[in-house]
Amino acid sequence: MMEKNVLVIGGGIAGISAALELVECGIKVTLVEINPSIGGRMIQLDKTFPTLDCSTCTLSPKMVEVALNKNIELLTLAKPIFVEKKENRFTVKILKKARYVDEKKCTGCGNCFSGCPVYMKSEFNMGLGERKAVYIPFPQAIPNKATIDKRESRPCKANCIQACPINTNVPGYLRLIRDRKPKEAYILIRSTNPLPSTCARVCYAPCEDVCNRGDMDYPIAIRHLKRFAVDNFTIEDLPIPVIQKNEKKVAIIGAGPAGLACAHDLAVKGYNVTVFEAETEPGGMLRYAIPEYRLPKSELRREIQYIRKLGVEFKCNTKIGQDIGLPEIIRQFNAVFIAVGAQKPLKLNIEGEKLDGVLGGIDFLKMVHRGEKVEVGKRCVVIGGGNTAVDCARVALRLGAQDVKIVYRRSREEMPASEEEIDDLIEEGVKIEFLTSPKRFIGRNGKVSEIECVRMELGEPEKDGRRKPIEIVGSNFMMPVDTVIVAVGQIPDTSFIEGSELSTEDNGTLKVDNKTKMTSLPGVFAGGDVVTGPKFVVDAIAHGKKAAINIDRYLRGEELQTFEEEKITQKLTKDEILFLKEKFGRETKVRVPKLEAQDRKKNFFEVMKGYNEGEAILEAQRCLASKIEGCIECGECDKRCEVKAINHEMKDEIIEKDFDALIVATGFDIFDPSDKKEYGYGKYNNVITSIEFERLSSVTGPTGGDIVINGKIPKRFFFIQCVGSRDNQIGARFCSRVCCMYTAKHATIVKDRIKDSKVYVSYIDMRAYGKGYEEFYKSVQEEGVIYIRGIPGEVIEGRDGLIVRVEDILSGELREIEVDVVVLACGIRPKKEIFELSRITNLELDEYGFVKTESHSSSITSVQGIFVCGMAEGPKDIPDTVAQAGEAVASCLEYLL
Amino acid sequence: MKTGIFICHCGHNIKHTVDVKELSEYFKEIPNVYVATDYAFVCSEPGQEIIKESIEKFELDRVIIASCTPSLHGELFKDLLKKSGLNPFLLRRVSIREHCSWTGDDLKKNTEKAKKLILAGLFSVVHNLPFEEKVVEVDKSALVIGGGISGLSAACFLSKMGIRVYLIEKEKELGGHVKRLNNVWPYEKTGKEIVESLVSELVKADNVQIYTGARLELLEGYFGNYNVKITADGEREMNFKVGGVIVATGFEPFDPYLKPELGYGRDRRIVTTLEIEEKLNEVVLPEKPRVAILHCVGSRDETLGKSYCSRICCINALKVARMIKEGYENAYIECFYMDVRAHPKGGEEFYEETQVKGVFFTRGNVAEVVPLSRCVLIRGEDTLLGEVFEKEFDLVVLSIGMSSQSENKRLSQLLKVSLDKDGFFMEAHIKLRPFDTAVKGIFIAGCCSGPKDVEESINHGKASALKLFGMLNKGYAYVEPFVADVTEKRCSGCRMCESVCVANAIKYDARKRVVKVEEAQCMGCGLCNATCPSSAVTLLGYSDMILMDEISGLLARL
Amino acid sequence: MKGKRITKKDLLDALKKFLKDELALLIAFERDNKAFKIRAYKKDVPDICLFNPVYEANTAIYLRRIFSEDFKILCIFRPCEARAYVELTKLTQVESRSVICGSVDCFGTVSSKLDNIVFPENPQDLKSFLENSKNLRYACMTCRLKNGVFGDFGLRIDSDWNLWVIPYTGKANVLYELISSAESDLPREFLENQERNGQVFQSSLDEFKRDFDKCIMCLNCRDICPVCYCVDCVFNNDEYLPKGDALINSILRSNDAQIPKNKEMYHFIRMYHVSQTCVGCGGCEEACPQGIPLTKYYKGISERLSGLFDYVSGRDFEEKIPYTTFREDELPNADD
Amino acid sequence: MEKGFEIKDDVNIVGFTCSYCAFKASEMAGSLRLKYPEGVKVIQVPCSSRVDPAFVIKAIFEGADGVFVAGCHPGDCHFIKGNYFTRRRIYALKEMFEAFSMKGRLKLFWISAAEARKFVEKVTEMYNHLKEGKK
Repeated sequence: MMEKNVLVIGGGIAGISAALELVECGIKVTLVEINPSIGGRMIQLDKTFPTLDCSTCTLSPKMVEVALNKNIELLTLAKPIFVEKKENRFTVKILKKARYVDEKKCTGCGNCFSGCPVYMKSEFNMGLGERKAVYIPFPQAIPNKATIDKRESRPCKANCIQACPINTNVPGYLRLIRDRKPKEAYILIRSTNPLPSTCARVCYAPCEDVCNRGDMDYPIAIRHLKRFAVDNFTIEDLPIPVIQKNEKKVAIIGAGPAGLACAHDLAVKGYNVTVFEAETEPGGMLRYAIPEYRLPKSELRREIQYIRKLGVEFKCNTKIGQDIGLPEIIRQFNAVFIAVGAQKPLKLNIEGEKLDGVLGGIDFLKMVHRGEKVEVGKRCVVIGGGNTAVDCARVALRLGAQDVKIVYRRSREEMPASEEEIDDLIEEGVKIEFLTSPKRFIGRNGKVSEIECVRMELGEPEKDGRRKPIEIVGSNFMMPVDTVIVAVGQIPDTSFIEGSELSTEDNGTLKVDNKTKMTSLPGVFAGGDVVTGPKFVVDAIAHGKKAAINIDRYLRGEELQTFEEEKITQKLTKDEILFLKEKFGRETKVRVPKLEAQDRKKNFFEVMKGYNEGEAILEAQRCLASKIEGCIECGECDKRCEVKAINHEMKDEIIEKDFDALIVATGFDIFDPSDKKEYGYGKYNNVITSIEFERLSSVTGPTGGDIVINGKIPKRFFFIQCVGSRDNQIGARFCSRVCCMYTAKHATIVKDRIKDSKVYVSYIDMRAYGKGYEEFYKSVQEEGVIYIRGIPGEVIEGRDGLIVRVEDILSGELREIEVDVVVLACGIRPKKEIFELSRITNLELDEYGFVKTESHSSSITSVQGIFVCGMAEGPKDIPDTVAQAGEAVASCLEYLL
Repeated sequence: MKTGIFICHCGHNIKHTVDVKELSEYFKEIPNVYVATDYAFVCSEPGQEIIKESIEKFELDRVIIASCTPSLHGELFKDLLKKSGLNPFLLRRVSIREHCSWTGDDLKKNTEKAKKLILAGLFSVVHNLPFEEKVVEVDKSALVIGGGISGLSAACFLSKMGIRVYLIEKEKELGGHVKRLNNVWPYEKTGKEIVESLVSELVKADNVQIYTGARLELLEGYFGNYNVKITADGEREMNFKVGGVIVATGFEPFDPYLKPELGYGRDRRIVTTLEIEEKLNEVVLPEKPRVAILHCVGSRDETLGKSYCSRICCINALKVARMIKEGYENAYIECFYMDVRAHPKGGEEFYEETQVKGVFFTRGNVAEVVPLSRCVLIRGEDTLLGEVFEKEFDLVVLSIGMSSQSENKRLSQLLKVSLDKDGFFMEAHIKLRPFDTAVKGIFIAGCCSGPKDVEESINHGKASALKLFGMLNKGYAYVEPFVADVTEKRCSGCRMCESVCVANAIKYDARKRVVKVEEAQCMGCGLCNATCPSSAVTLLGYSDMILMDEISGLLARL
Repeated sequence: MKGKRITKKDLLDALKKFLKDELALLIAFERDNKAFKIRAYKKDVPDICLFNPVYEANTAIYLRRIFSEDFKILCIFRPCEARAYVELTKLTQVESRSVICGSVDCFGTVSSKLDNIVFPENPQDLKSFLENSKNLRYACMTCRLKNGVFGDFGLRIDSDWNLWVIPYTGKANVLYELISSAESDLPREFLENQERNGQVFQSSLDEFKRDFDKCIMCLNCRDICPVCYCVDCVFNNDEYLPKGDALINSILRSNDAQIPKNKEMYHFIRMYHVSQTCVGCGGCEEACPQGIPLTKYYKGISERLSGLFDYVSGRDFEEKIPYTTFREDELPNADD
Repeated sequence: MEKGFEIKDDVNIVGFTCSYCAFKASEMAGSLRLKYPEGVKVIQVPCSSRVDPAFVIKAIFEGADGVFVAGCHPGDCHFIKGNYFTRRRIYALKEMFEAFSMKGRLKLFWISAAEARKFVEKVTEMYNHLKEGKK
């Protein structure tokens, strides 16, 4: 015909029919729909009157036609925001909201749904059912692509994910805890962390340091919430994944956190993993260094037992370099991962260090945890400021030492141990001598009796940023002592590497390509403290996992993955903090329950007690990321998407185009019956609206089609007609034209689905005017639906169910009928977007908000070139809507001529 | 026959209960299978690339895609084959998702089932033929049957859009019943003016021929090529060729004689709403007339077999009541109704204003109207008060409903379009295709398919014309390749297929004593193929060979 | 219903007059000494045998594909042959305008394979002879439709043995008018219709397999069957009856390695094909070289299946074959 | 085709489903994840009236334990009158199978596009019934 294009606003049955008619006559069409999928209200219906055939089966072929037709440009999540008429063309600006999913790539497979932790009310099911933040509204959606629902801008930058060495999805599991789903939270944690119970107890929680909540008031107690998730899951219930075994063999030297993590990941990928461990039990520092009161050995054993179940073989009491040589391992295995940790204690190299009663820090802890008898005198001094020193001091205290002192050559700020540990230590009565350093140990008949110490002062910062301690000459003094523990750091024992091409850095750690975790020897990888020197458990795990990835790639002959530096974290800006403070107010951190100092000083009971559910939820609610409605960008969907269609950086875009004509088909909303107080909608939950009933009875609805209201199948129904129509009180004198028929349809659905159900319908005039409607109304009455002529006065709470008071005009008496469910046949209101649309197009609306037209069912509006069809022009049923869509297109063609 | 099999994981949807790897291994060894691979998303861009490359590399001449159900991505894969230089009909879709992976949990059994489903596809795809979608020339002209307002508005639209229109009307002049109405709600215009405005446009147009007093005698052919025979005013016979047909035969007012108890015809004071509108001034009424208006005369009436509601008579009765009220200031007007169906836009307000004007409404059905000398007695039962009543009136107006046009019976035989139980024409789909009929190219407009008011009839006419215009406008029409086809030398001429064919698409050639298929008319249901004992007629695309091999594929024990 | 009581002689005179027209032809039975033959009479008809007790084949098979329009072929057949003719006209396999076919009361037949059986001359003895003859064919023993009420006209014997000619369709006038005797009402006995019941066929797959074990798939039963009219039967080509490579291919594919292949399938499909039109004449059994009791199966199934639609093959020209028509509200519980 | 597989005594059912109603119902059964035995396999035909009794007979004698024909409810047929012919034809064929005491090996279902649950119930019921028979 002619190169014209027309904008159709609204993707319901009216818009779809109009679009298909236009394209049939050779007109280019742009169809704009505000929801993620077209289908409008009709797709929400279960059946259509009067033929009771399934609404989806009728509409979805038409929707597919729209999707496949090349001349229809379908814009979903879009609405016009600016319309300007120039002689007979319209320039229109269309706001297309970002879908955050690339429509070309996404195949609608639905893998991403399972990962998403955010549960939201499904608009498609009128809030009755749940959906995830990444979702497809209903199975037959067109376009059948996922949508991410980002309601508000994110108040936090999810620094915790960046800061955590293994990128645990912290906001994800906090949200699950908040939504009372601790089991799902554990599963989510476990998907990246093989030792969640250990980390929940000993991790230094870098995430808490960068938590944006911290910029506002207090950071979230993330580790303790992880502890809550772990307490709520028995690891024995964790199913073993189906592993497709392959025939490659990998050796792991050292069963510390790094070794265990690497073994776990490689076993899951199907490799035959053997772990060589010097000690009698696997666990490394976790087993032999970290005391019982911080990490109960039983927890550690259960987690290692799970790794054993994956098929990992542990060879204990085999020290590398002693019982078995490195070259021999390299020959027997396809790949090796060295993770022996850093267990050789550093010496002070001062006089008297060899005296009896002077012990290395790590050796002391190992002896205690091997169960050997360790003598600790009344006065015990620990040299050093790290976690090992703190552990030694508190263990010594528990072994009976009365007066325990820590000597540290710098000040409190520089102490590497964690703040919490230091506070607990002081609480337990251990004193700390800052800016003090031992010169020499003096012994009496071979046993140490006192230490000559000297005072220090802090000079310029050294290369690692900490200020250099300088002796104050002449400040020496004596400190009487029975036992001395030197915990000034450890270096890896790499004696076993002689004779191989491996080499060490000058600080004694193993040399390795930091980007790929591989040593100079191909196939031999290394990670954990042996490479970095003493660091935290979670860093070791991170190395283990990265090594596992590259070992897997190396053995499959693919080029290795390079791991760049961690991403930087961003602080909240001033005004963001102000905005958040006023929005969420102050929420103090929930105190972490702990054993009292004196109850824990004398024993090895676990200090930290976990949150109970109330506390956990209260604390988890403070997390900003999981406070907002909608997507919290936790990245779970991205991980699960095989075609990489998720793109969080997408932005809303404005599309400007010229059109020759517009067709408005924005459809309708249901009248909100809450302002009809007497019916108690919102007060009683068994008073529902007709569209909610529609979703309840639909196969794609929340209950899969079984009509269930708070857990029970109701037997007695009362349908009230003309709610919000023909009602002068609320100023809606018009008749909504469809409620009589859809209520009759609902009545038959109840009669079919629920045996011996009792159905009442109250009406003023039964308007069954269309083709086949009267016969349908007759058949409904024959099925035993009781029609009462009169409008109920009110709905009140009855003994068991609701009492509906209605004055039956025919019989003249007031009836009180007790029912289980009241369904309000709500009238029709124009879509709220119509008011904005009429503002930008100066379309004239009538007093109810329907588009004013020439006469009662024409499509010519007050603005030339803009046509209207469907419910936007006034209430009408589907056949009349389709007829009017045809008429609108016909008039539009005449106009375009 | 070089075949390629492409198995889709569909993410996890297939992979999680069907061992796709074992499938592709298994089919690699089947003799004529040149390539058998599996991929995560065969429907995605990369998936399609794999298929395109394999077709070109191995020069495949058959493709099997084992993935989701054929109704999804239908066009997508056809275009893909076209792009890779292979006829799109040489593709076979095997549904191993909706019909296999989603309906069972046991990996081993599902994989066996998938194997058999693909084997069925493999055995039968051999017989797929490289069809071409047939194109048929379409004549840009239309026949409009019925000169009422919907017929006129359809003709107006078509002629404006450049389609040649032949309009036939069985009466002497155009305008149908609307012409007799003197004021049409909500237009505030007389029926004559509305008809005049439509007719004047038509007469000006040069591509419209109007035949009054004309009847359709014969219609043959198929969409785009109908030849029509009509008789104009009794004898002149005309033949012409049209692309499509719009039926707009309108309705017949209900004949009140069918309800003798209402006493119509026995007394001047019992009239119908149509009559009162035409000759209100002629009727002599006393100074303070008592008028009764009876609703639903000839509608919602099981006994008369007219159980439908005529939709327009409630509003019409209100209009007549107000007309009388204007004429006679203090007339006492009482309406007897079951339900006042004032549903159109502004109808409810119209109903309220009528009550405000002093018209009384009594819910009850009138059993009998007895014309006496001094008054007309009405006997009925007031369902609100629940007792029988007798009331006296000076005038009784029967608000008559709409019956179907008696011509429809004859026309439906000619056009082979079925009628519904009330004698109105049946739409193809009551909801979504109210203008189409089951026969391609024949459309319906206005009251011929059911009661409608003036406004709706005009719009219906325009919309129906638009549908026809949409199909004529392209100038050509695709004909489905999957139609029946006769191998003449195998046909025994028993005409069993002809007698069962629902679309009358099979014609018997008496000379050669074999049947032939009218391709454009054939709907492709395959009934003839199943009826013919020797399968001489085959439904292309679903031939015996294809289905038989599919059966042996499903039951194969290799 | 009106008819004419005639003697055999009247009939022969009428037939002679009929044959005057050089386009006319008569097909009827002839008895020369012992043998009974189907013969066509062109110019003259010395004598015809009305009651032929010997069954060779269903004579209607020879009428198939007579399409020329300008002939007048008069046939006097037995009831099952006339019924077969009626079915063939429904299937437009015979140009009904040029064929007038009537049926004669039948007393049952004996297979033509048996010889040296001496049949009595006059009809009465012939009837009683056949009634208690043990050679009566199974088809005739179980036959319920022995009377000449089919086709265009009937030649019937009333209880005191006089011959009646009764026109059933307008075409019969071509013979009826030539008979001079007066028309009169038919005796009451002609009017009550024959009872229809009979013992319902019930068998099993094993019984079928046992009976059809010796079947060699020669397809004679198909070739001789009057209502098996396809010019190119599906069993001539490979999808239904695979031979050669197709046989090997289908054996490899399926689990049934029986040769000849698809035996049960062939018989079941043919039983279905003729389930409505079969007239139960037993012709198939006659033609079967292996002596398989085909009549029991084919006739049993066809009676049972056509009974569903209370259709009798060959009963009436207008009655459509059940598979080509339907009633909308029938068989409410046809589905499971 | 040597490396085949040997299926023990599993029950095989071949179903002919019309593409406008029954096949759509089987698709919907899939998308609703309704489970039914693996032995049930469907063939799509344009209308139930395309099913030639020869196919049913061939399927039964080529190893199918059961065959079903599923079409639209009478009156809803996309081809207006197709399923009326199916009804007569399959009803007669069932009678023939009954005559050979093979009752239950051929069934006829009327299933509309939305009756996915009914489709699953019917085929499962048929499967279980045949499974008893086979044991």
